[in-house]
Order: sequence, then C-alpha cells, then structure tokens
Amino acid sequence: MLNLYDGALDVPKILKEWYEEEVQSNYGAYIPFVGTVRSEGGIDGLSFDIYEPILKSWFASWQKRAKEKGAVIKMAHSFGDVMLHESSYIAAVFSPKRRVALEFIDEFVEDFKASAPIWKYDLIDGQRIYAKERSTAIKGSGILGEK
Amino acid sequence: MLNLYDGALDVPKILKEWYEEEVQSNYGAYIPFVGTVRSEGGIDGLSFDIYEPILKSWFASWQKRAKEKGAVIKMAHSFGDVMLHESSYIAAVFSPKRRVALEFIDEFVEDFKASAPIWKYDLIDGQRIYAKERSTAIKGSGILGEK
Amino acid sequence: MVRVEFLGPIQKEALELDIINLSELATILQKDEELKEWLENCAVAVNDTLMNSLECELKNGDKISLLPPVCGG
Amino acid sequence: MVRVEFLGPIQKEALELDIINLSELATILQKDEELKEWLENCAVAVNDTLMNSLECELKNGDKISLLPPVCGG
Repeated sequence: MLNLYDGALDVPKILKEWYEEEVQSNYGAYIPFVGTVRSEGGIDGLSFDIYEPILKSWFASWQKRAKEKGAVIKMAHSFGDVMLHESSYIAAVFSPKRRVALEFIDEFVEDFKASAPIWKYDLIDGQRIYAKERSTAIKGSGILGEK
Repeated sequence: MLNLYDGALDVPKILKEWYEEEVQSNYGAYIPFVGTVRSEGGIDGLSFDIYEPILKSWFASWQKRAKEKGAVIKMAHSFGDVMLHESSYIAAVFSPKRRVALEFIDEFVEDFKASAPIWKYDLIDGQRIYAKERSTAIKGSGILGEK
Repeated sequence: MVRVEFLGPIQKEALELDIINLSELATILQKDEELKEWLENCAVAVNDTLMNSLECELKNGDKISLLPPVCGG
Repeated sequence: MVRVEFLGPIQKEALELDIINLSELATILQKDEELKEWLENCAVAVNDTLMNSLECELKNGDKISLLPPVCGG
C-alpha cells in the first residue's frame, strides 16, 4: 500500500490504520519508520514534488521482494509543504519474524532515499529552494551528458 | 521510558502518545518495533513473567547509550496473559538521524531478546508452559553449575 | 514525435521532438546551456522505465522523463 | 543470612541461607536434584546486579536471584 498526501501526515492515524489492517494477519513484527521535519539551516519547513508513475513501479518492486520473504510493506508520503515538526514520510514492514523485519526496513528506507522519485525543497523566507546538496543522483544518471 | 502493562498493549494509543511526546523535540526519525503474538504450535496465547529491578537497570543502561548518540528509547511490555493477535512488546527509538535510529533499534531489540529478564510461557489448553526451547541463557549463566 | 518532460526542480517546459533514439536526444539537449549541468546527474526514463544506456529506439508517442537527484523522506 | 530467590519458571520457594560467598551457594544448590539442570543455564544476581563469577563475598541481608533463560517480546 502506497498513499500520497497533500501536506503533513497524520502519523497516529496512519500507524493505527496499518496496525489494525494487519493485526489478524499473523505477522509477529511491525516496524514503522517515521520521518519528521527537523529544524536546521533556518528552514520553516520542507516541500516535496513526487513523480507518481515511477514511484509506484519502484514501490511495486519492493512489495514483490517483501512478498518473497513473507512480508508486507506500506508507505505514506507527503507532497507539497510540510512544516517544522510535522511528518512527511512513513514506511512500515510487517513480517512473521523480527530479523526479516529489522533488515527489510533498513534496506527499504536506504533505497527509498537513493531511488524514490521525490524532490525536496527547503522553505526559507517564503522561497522554495531545491535541496541540491542533500539529493542523490538516481543509479544510471548522466547518460545524456557529454562523453 | 519503560512501561509495563497487565495484559495486551493498546498499540495505537502507545504509538500515538510516544509520537506526540517527542514531535516537538526535533528528532528526524521515530522507529517503533511492535511484537504481536503469532498463531503457531497450537497456542492460545503467551504469558509473561518480568523481574522488574533488573529490567529497569538493563533499560537504564540502554537509555544511557541512546543519550550518547543524541537518541531516546521507549519501551512497553506486557506481563500476564496476551492472546493470539494481541501485542506484548513495543520498543521505539527517536533520533535526529535515520542511520542512528535504524542501527539502534536493531541492536536494542536483539539485546532485549538476549538479556531482558522476561520469561515467556505458551498458553495451551489452559496450561502455562515455559517456552524453554525459544529462551536464551543470559550472558554469564551457569556459574553455579558443576565445574 | 516524442515528448520530453523535465521533472522536479528543472524549471523547463516539456518539449515535443522528432527523434528516433536517445543519442539524438542527448545531442539536442547538450546544446541547451540551461540543461548542461542537469544532464550530468539526471536519470532518464522512457515511458516510465529507467534507462541504463542510450541504446534505446524511440517510437511515435513515447514519453521521456528526466529525473534530477532525489531526496525523499 | 541471605535470601535466595528463584525467578520465572523455576518453581521453588525462596531460601534463607547462612552463607558468606557464592561458592558456598553453588555447593548447597548443587545438592538439590530439582535445581541441577537450572544451575547450568541460570544467571545469578546479587542485590539485582548480575555476577560473572563466584568471586563474591556476601553480607547479611543480601538478595541473590537466579535468572533462567529469557525470552521477552
């Protein structure tokens, strides 16, 4: 399950819904990762652009990997503006066993950072500034550049 | 924060309370681990004994380790009976950065399994049977045994 | 004709181009001074599938997307 | 006198013993057939601090706990 929201996430509500969806499914471990906007660099908040078609296929490939391990993943992300101390990201894994869940959430979150087609902007003094220094080129980038 | 509950945990409520307690504290990552009773081996549920004095000092030593990394941990555990598809354990880490949080929750949960003075029993046909095969001797065990 | 879209922070209108492969696209885009820097760190998708090389024939109606460096979360 | 408590699944009442170190405790408990198996895999705490060896003098009023293999979660 992949859900995109306009603005900040209602974290308690989402964590509750996901828990209740799977509580009868006989998974022993549920590990959500929640990302919250930190005050640093004088920002008022963050803003996000998402390219949904590729995000969906990226997510589907992870859901398939999860299924092969008997696990399930869920993800929620904000687009648009998310202010300080609000949350923009939740990823969760459900798995029968704890080792699978602990390893999977780590791998998933790291690949999310490196690959998910989402662009982050700092909100500073009413401006929306691309967070270039914190961004990562997707694997295979640069093929259109000069040889 | 370490809280012990008689019977199953109200997972959505605890996850919400912890989130709200720390949402203004400028932690970028919040990772709870939720343990739920699985149907296996014909059990009706699990039951737990806890030895609080040593659990508290064990937890305090982890809280100290967390603090050194700028992080905070919280834990909730059930004592007494917890039935199938109910939850008995939540551990969570809050940290400024995701890598610390991802590594910390893994280390904490693994040491919890190996060291926390909690004993598990299977509930089968009204009996409470020590889960000996799934239990781990605490480090340093056996010093009273025959040489 | 294929359509070329620039995603995220690249402030550029979509282009409609009459090209038959990605090498041609590279040649055209490299002439655009604004894009030079982006080309070095953008990924390329054809019909929403990421490409690893320029070895890709294009057909009429294909959608090409340029994806600059990402940072979700 | 020290008090010896058996935690978790060890079904045994606490003992009050007149001993001055853990070696004495080991000698006494090893004579108890019910406990033999537990002694091999139990950890020992004195006043709620886990011990790594028998090198521990005991004083009047000390609390000794035997902790069998654990499984929280």
